[in-house]
Amino acid sequence: MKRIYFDHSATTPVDNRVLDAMLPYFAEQFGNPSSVLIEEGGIPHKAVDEAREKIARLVGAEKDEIIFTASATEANNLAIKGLALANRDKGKRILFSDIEHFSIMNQADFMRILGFEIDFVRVDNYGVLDMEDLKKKVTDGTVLVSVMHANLEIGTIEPVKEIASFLKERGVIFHSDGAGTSGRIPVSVNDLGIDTMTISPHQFYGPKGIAALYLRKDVRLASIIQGGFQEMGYRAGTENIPGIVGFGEAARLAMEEMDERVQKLTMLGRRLWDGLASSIDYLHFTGHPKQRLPGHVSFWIEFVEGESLLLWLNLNSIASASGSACASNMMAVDETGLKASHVLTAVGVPPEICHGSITFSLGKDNTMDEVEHLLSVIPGIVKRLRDMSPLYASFKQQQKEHDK
Amino acid sequence: MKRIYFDHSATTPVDNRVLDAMLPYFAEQFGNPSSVLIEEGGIPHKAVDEAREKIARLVGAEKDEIIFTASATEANNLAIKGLALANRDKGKRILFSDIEHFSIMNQADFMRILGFEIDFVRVDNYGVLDMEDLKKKVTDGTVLVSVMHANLEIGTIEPVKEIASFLKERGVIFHSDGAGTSGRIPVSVNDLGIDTMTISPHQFYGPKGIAALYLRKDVRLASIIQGGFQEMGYRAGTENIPGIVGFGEAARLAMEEMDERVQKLTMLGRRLWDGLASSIDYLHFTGHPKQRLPGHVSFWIEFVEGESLLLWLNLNSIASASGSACASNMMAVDETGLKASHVLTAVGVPPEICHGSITFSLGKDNTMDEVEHLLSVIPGIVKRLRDMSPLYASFKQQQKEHDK
Amino acid sequence: MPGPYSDKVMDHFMNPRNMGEIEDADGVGEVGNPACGDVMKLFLKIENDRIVDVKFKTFGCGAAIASSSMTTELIKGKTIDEALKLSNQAVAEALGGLPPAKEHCSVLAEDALKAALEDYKKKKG
Amino acid sequence: MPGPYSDKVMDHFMNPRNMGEIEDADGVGEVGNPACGDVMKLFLKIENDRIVDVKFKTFGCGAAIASSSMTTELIKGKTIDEALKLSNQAVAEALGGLPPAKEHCSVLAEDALKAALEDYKKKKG
Ligand SMILES: Cc1ncc(COP(=O)(O)O)c(C=O)c1O
Ligand SMILES: Cc1ncc(COP(=O)(O)O)c(C=O)c1O
Repeated sequence: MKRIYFDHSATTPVDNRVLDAMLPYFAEQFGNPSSVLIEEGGIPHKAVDEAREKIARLVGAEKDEIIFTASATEANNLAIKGLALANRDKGKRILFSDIEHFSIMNQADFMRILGFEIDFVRVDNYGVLDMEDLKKKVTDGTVLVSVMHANLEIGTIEPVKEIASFLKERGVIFHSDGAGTSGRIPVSVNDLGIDTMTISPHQFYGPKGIAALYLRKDVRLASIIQGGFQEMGYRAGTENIPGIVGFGEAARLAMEEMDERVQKLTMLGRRLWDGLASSIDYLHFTGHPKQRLPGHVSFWIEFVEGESLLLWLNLNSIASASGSACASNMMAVDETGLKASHVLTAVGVPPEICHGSITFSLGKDNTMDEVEHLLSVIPGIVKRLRDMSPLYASFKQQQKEHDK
Repeated sequence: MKRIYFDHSATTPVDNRVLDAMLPYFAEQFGNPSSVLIEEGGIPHKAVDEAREKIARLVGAEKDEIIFTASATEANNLAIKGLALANRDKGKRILFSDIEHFSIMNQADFMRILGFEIDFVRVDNYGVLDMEDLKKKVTDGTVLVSVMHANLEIGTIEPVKEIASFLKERGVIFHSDGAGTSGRIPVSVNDLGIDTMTISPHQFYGPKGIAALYLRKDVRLASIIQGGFQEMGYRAGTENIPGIVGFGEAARLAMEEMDERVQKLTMLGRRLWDGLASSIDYLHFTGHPKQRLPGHVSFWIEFVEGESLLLWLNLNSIASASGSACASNMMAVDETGLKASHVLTAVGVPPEICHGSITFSLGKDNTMDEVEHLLSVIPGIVKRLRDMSPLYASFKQQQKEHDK
Repeated sequence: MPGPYSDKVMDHFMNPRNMGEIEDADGVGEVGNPACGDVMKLFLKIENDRIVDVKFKTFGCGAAIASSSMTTELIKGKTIDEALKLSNQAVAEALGGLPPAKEHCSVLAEDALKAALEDYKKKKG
Repeated sequence: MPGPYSDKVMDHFMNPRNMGEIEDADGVGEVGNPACGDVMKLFLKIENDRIVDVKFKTFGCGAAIASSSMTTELIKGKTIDEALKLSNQAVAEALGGLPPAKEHCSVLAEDALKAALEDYKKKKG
């Protein structure tokens, strides 16, 4: 059976139009853009320039506000480390939201070695940042705050504009990880009022191995990778030309097809949400019901373990993701890392029952038939797993006794 | 006229066999290798594994001693920062050779901010590390030494094995930047005895945007980019799958065709060297005459400015590189960065006359006809530029008076 | 499909052996690993010191389900003494190996078996 | 070919105007920028306060050669007063612009011209 890919939060396939744009830059226009004085360097140099322009346009920025990196992870590292180091005269205190991605969260130790202090801002049960908690925690000496634009595990879109406006008043620098939003929903860095934002093309049909950090003009940033004079000195290393060109083309297509894609995803997502709600009991949606990414449906099911559900969906040709500890730490070297997702814990799902979390993230090429197929197979899988579960058995037993 | 590419030190075209190997991983096998539980993740996961194996084999390492990065620059940054931070209990003193690439050199300021002390080890006029100076400068508290395997501007191959053996005795960690050697000449990390080595596939017909750091087992390394659990925790971020696959294939081909390539380059390089020596007066070769990269010929010419020579060669369809300050800093934002190459200065070329430096770096697909063509056009260009030079005029004048 | 699980694990995950409950079990063991969320329950029917029937119910990941299933196969028909000798390594091996992060699942299966035998001894007095 | 230099710069680099020396020049100016290694030498033939002939020799990069060449074109036939008003910006503009890192080359050309005129005045006494 043809695979049904509902895991666009993990990554997306490269659009064929994007790949076509990249192809000339491997074997033909292979030159080093730093070699501007020879013909071989000229065309790649221009290609990088044009791609930068397209990406800037996607998020409403200027061309020279875009810094290429190898991944969203690197962009997040450049933002946190680079902003903190370059502005450390302003303070040593950094705040992360409780639901940041690992590529923000796991910098905490390194930042502490550099002499910074990290504190965390709470979210509510929908995963929305708690503004009161933020206001309390932005004390004097706070130099930097990082709140992602949208969380890819639970789909919630954060009130970034409101946060930015508060932080601007307080003179605090604001980084937002836009890996889940830019290229997926309309993003305007000026409207949002952020200082830096991560942009990740493999989340919108662009290639892996390339990403960018938007850096507002006249915000100071230190580099974390030093060397040659590429990327205005913010990030050294010979450019990944095909990657950059593909990124640019993916950005152009995302902008051109944005409305169409969002509309379709909204519709498919709504059907999926409603279908699940009506066919599976003891199912709990995660994230905000309205302020969420289109085509993103996430939930956990009582008495169903996430990895098993994911494996059964996979056997039924459906690709999904699970925040289940077992699933997401599968490749850990040992079991010490087996913790329930910090995101689910942060939104108040009790750790002992959140192992059934599943995320369906739809993409531009999914169809209603695929959604209907998913809805037709999932109840059977859930039943099967519950029938195996000793927890469900005793719950049913209790229920029976209660009903008497 | 067909272009003649003699700038393989800057970058190389992707081999078509490499590109073919990469192609399935953009739009078809696009999955995220971290998603091991779904079918989409399985094949990319395996592909990364196999590529890692091929790269390990190229340098005689074990598979789990290879850490992927986005560039040689990043690998050099990971090595210096990561080794220094993870081993700072051993000391705070770091030594660089005087001719390291910018991606080592320009880390000095950052390392000083982290509390390290940087000192530099001299090279002789051939660019070979001065062992006596090294021995003098490895004092107590020296934690790390970085000496590149070969310099791509002057072609000299460093006595890395000798350096490694001395440093091992002294318990000092040794990083060697192999961007100029691995994939080009036979490299065995165990024979050399180094602790870490940078490997850069766009230097041997692999893609840009991907590189690796070899890390000897049980050498401690800190990460500089934190996030997910990729690369055994040493370097986070979703993997650049096509890049990694292409890197693996380029490594396999380099190993398979190594002897053939080296032999051809040695022969072409020798002809080019001899041809230049016999047809252009006041030409000075740079680097070591024997201990050098095959197919690499570098020199400077009195009374000829490098950028102008390079531009004229380019107009004659020949791509080369110049260490000329004007050429290599072309894209600087202003003229403050206009300094003669630190490499040429280090090998004793007087800064005021080293502006004529040119590097020809040949590749596997170059031909003897191309070499002969170069040799046929370069004397005319040199004459033309000298005729324009007021320096040459007064030199000739002096000579005439002297001869009288 | 290449994946972290062996074919054996996937087979037992998809077609678990001896899944269910024994109403009048002679020994029942229930163990759980709260860190990972797995819960295993093993039911034994014992006659003349021999395990004549065994069933399990498991809430857990693929490795947990496969480990439970494999354990029931390995002990069915065995004497109590023989069953007590079953190690988690044996379970993992019989499954063609488990990923490092999943080895605790076979430990859990061993623990469930021990708990059920304990329960049997206690009940027997 | 897209590159850092304008077509005008490349034209003057490839076909420099007024390259050479004037044996019996009325004014000669030689200036150099040791940081970059450019050296420019300008020869003027002056009659009735008017530049009737001009030649240059330059050791330097593309921008340096083009700036020298363009300067000779711009001042040929001009009076000394007119020539003294020539700014480096005018040279760069006439060349269709120079990359930021190369702007000093046009300054060098202006300096060479000033030096040559200075020399002329000195010689004239
Ligand atoms: C919100 C967010 N930021 C950053 C990342 C890191 O992206 P990458 O692994 O491509 O570097 C992810 C990955 O899924 C993410 O969800
Ligand atoms: C010796 C050496 N190391 C490192 C680098 C950096 O390589 P990249 O720009 O691909 O990161 C270079 C670049 O030419 C180099 O010559």
